[in-house]
Amino acid sequence: MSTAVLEAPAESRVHYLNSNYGIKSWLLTTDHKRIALLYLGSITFMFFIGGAAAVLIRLHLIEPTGALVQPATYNKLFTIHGVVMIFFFLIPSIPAVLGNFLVPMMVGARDLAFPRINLLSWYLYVIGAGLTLYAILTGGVDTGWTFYTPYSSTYAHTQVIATALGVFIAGFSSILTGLNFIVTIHKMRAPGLTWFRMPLFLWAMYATSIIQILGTPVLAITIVLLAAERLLHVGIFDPAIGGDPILFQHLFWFYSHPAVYIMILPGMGVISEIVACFSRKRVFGYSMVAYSSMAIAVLSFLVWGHHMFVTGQSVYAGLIFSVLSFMVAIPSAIKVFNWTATLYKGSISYEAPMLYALGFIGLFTMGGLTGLFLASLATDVHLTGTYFIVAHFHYIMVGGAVMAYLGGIHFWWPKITGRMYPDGWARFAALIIFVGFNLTFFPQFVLGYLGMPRRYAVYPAEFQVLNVMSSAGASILGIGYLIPLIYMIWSIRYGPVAGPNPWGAKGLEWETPSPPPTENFEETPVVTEEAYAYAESESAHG
Amino acid sequence: MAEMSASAAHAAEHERGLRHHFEDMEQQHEAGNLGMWVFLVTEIMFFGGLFAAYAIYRSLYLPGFEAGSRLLDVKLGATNTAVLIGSSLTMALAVHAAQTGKRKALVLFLILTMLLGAVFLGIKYDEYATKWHHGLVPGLKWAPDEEIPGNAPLGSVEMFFCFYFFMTGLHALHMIIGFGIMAVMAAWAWRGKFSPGYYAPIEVSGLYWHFVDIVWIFLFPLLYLIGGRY
Amino acid sequence: MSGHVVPVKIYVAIFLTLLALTGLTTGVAFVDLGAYNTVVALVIAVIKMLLVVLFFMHLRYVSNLTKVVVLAGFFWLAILMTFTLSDYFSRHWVDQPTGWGPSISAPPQP
Amino acid sequence: MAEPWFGFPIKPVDASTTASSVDHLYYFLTALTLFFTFFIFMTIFYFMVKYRRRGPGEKPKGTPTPLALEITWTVIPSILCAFVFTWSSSLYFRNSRPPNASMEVFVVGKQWMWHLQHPEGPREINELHVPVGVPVKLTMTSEDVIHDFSIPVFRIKHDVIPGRYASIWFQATKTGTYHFFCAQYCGAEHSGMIGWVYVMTPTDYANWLSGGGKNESMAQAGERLFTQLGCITCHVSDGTGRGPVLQGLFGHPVKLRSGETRVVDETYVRQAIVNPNSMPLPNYTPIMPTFQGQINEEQVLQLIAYVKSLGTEEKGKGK
Repeated sequence: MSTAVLEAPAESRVHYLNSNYGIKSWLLTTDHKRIALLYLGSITFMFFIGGAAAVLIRLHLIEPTGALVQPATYNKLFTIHGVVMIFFFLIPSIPAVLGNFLVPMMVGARDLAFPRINLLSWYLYVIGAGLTLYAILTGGVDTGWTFYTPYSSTYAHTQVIATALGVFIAGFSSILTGLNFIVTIHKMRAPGLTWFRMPLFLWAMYATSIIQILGTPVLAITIVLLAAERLLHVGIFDPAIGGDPILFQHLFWFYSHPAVYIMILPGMGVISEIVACFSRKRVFGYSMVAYSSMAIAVLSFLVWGHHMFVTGQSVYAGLIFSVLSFMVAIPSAIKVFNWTATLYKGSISYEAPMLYALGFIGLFTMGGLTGLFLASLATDVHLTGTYFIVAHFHYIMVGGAVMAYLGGIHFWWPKITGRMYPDGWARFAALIIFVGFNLTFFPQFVLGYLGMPRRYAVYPAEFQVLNVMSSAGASILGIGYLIPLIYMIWSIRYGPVAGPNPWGAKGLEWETPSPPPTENFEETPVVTEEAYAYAESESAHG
Repeated sequence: MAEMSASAAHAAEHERGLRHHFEDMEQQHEAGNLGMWVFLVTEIMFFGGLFAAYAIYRSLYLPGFEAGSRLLDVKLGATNTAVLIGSSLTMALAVHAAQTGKRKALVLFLILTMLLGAVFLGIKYDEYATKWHHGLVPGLKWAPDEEIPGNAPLGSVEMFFCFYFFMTGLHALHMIIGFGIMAVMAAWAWRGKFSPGYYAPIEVSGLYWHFVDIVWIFLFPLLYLIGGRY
Repeated sequence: MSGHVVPVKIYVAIFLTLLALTGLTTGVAFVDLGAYNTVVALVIAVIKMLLVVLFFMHLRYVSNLTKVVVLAGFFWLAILMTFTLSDYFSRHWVDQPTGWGPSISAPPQP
Repeated sequence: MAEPWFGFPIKPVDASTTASSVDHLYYFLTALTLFFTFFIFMTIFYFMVKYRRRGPGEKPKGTPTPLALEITWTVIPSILCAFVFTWSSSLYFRNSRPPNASMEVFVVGKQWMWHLQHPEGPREINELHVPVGVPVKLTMTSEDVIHDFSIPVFRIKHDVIPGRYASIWFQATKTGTYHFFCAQYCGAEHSGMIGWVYVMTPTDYANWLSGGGKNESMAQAGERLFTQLGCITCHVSDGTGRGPVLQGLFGHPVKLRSGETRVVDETYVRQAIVNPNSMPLPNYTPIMPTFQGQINEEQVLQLIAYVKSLGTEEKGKGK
């Protein structure tokens, strides 16, 4: 890296980080890059809260009789883990941090379409997170992140309303982010940046935003109805007046299934960027990958019933949801094949972001394929509600979304901070996380097949061996997550100066200095070529 | 390689109301308008969840829903529909006044819109009070002292009133928010913030107001009319 | 700025039409049409909505993109409705799979 | 309850007719998963080595995207998915259609225990005794929240939902003692809702049934309730009462006042007891009081058993 040359100008130059100082300049900022950093801080905080709960869960499960806490406390732990990780980490992670930072830069704009709404959405996130933390501190909540009625509406004696309200408010944060991205991508693209010249990250963010816009409001109304029912002791899910608990599940999963694509689609976008950059190739089948993002956005809304195969949903609805669930697997498969093919005849190097990306492809493949077990009716009956679900979900969410998030953070860190982190440590951490992850979650597939139900505070002794293995893996995984936290913070101060484009990457965000100036570009850029023009004589059609 | 365009000198002309990150008023206006429509789509889905639930329960508990519907006052419902349509007209005329640069007319129509909104909420309050009086409020005061038409099962009637209060309550909440927005718009208009070149906030607030009207256009038949009143 | 200015006359005409439709739908509610009462009420509501959306909200005069956005909203609402309702309507089709015999008896002795 | 593989638990015992057929599909899917995972891993690894960067300024040539390739890797997964879907769905359909002459057991879940009752009378808590080789139908409901009755060795489970009946069936193939679980989170002691299935030889089962002393059968208990609650005053067998005749009713279709036709099954009878006015009949005044809150789910089941014992038409006879 030829960073030494650029060192002097980077220090004296005015950029978004040093343009002004003080708490107010951050808390009242409308700069999308600063808001991204506000999100980065708050999301990391929530990640370690959810992570702490996970550590306690795994420690507790070392003993069949429960090593640590009472069952009631255990129930609160897994609920905290689920609620915090899903609503306050995974859903906002890539969109709110990387998306916020990169969408305006990738479209060649000075900011998102609605900067003040962007700031508002961060405040909504903080208020939602605050309410949820308040709920945790004042007795916790024990409904599971799924809030199934009538347990949540009538029988639970914990802070359901405060948590529900927190999720509700965070939902609006998510809606406003999606709204901002949709309008920005539609209306603020730089001259020459046609839809099929956009980086795939933008396609992924666009598809994600569609889901956020169309799905989240349904969760919001469902949660309002749940909270109202809890307050008034009567409501539309109440079996006493003929209410159907399964209706709650319909409405809940109408959002919450597409929501897993809110978590994974942005990750897929990140992977496309990284794989293209480090193999010096245009993403293989660019348009197929772009279309598959849109296909996922639409199909993801048609499959929610596969969470309800054993609830007493009609057999026919089950069949329809099953076949559609198989269909949503196809676009994901297309993406995996295309990423793999991108490597073909490339010039591949192995910096840390690439290791995360390759790890993602492998783990996502496994996570996706194990999803077939759950889309298929006959096997789902046996596997649903067991640790198989837990394993599958974590392969997609931790092996997929979190790996992509970390890969993306490593990839754009020099752009965000202007500094490089120690690549050796980063590669080491990637390896540790990969190994720790598989050790933690692979045994859970077997546990699920053996029939161990999820959300069990104590369990029959026959399941102990696999649980101990899983807990051992979790300790490795936990360390793996701490290493980047340390060297990333270190690098802000002591890392070598990165320069505008340390990876030799393509894309508008790399054509502006690192860290970028407040207005991103000195002049509005004009795009004259397709995305990922790495190779020498790119055959322009694909 | 992307080149830098030499022509983009956005700093030069800062029209009134143009925010710095947009290239021109056209782009800003279109972005704002699109943003509002996208927001309204989220509102469709928000109310949509309730409407879907309503459709399911109505099909399951038809007698109770019809009986509940017949306990509502169709005259008040129809009056409120007319009032809200009237407020939509004044809102549309307000946008018209903004487009043609008539400041006083703009303020007048905004205030008329608020007034009609207030009339709607007043009538709604009266209806709620009546329901309270007759013990038809699930959860808070459920002790119906009226005869249930058709001897329908009480549980299903209660379910109907759950929907009645959730749906009209959320609608009324939207009305109240709209009322606040109109107040701000009227104040800004009075101070002469808008011009034929810059009236996006009025237009966007109008979209919101009309949307709330549309929700009521559906609530009126679903709650008041299709109860077998013949 | 390129906002379309709609003549006041059209606004008033739409307003009067909406009032007339409100009267009509209220009147029809007192006539026995069987199941069609619901259909008529909803059709009139949809017509009223279209009038408001197309004229008061200027959807007639704006870009195709906005129209697509609105259509997407209704399309997704339709997804929510049809898929949820499909469960409820098909539950009774084979609630009990055929073949349950009288099962109050003791199991057959070997 | 696992079959160890070199001392390592990897597969649950299969103890029902359903289990092995589900396992075959499971093995196929596992093979599919392993194949594609290896394929992707190996391809990536091969490319990683073969096309590693050899110099800093290296610029690879672009490769075109052949449409045929894209179509191939879209079509092949689609065919595989269609195949698995067909296999799985036919299996699911088959498994949800039990053979005739099933024996029936009633299950009520409540926080945090399982109440099970045999028609002949014996009641159990967190235990289920069944004979081997006989199809058993479980009719299940909940007193409070959603539970889920799961028997891994039989590869079956179903949610147990308040206010309605769910049913599953199995035919055990191996005698032994196996776990059943609550597999839907239901509150503080969720993980304590575990019980045992005792699969016995028919002789042992017969002994067990008769060993409990003089048991009142469910139908008898239901008949006692029928008198106690005063149902008998209106539902008179000769048709002169204010309520419909119940003799020979079960399993027949009835026409409701709304024009809808419903078959009198467990769910119907339950609804008729707890919420009679929700489904008025054409020739009767809806005067029956609701029994919601006055009797518990187990008593409802006893009444159902009684109504059933008044005569059914054998629906499956023609098959």
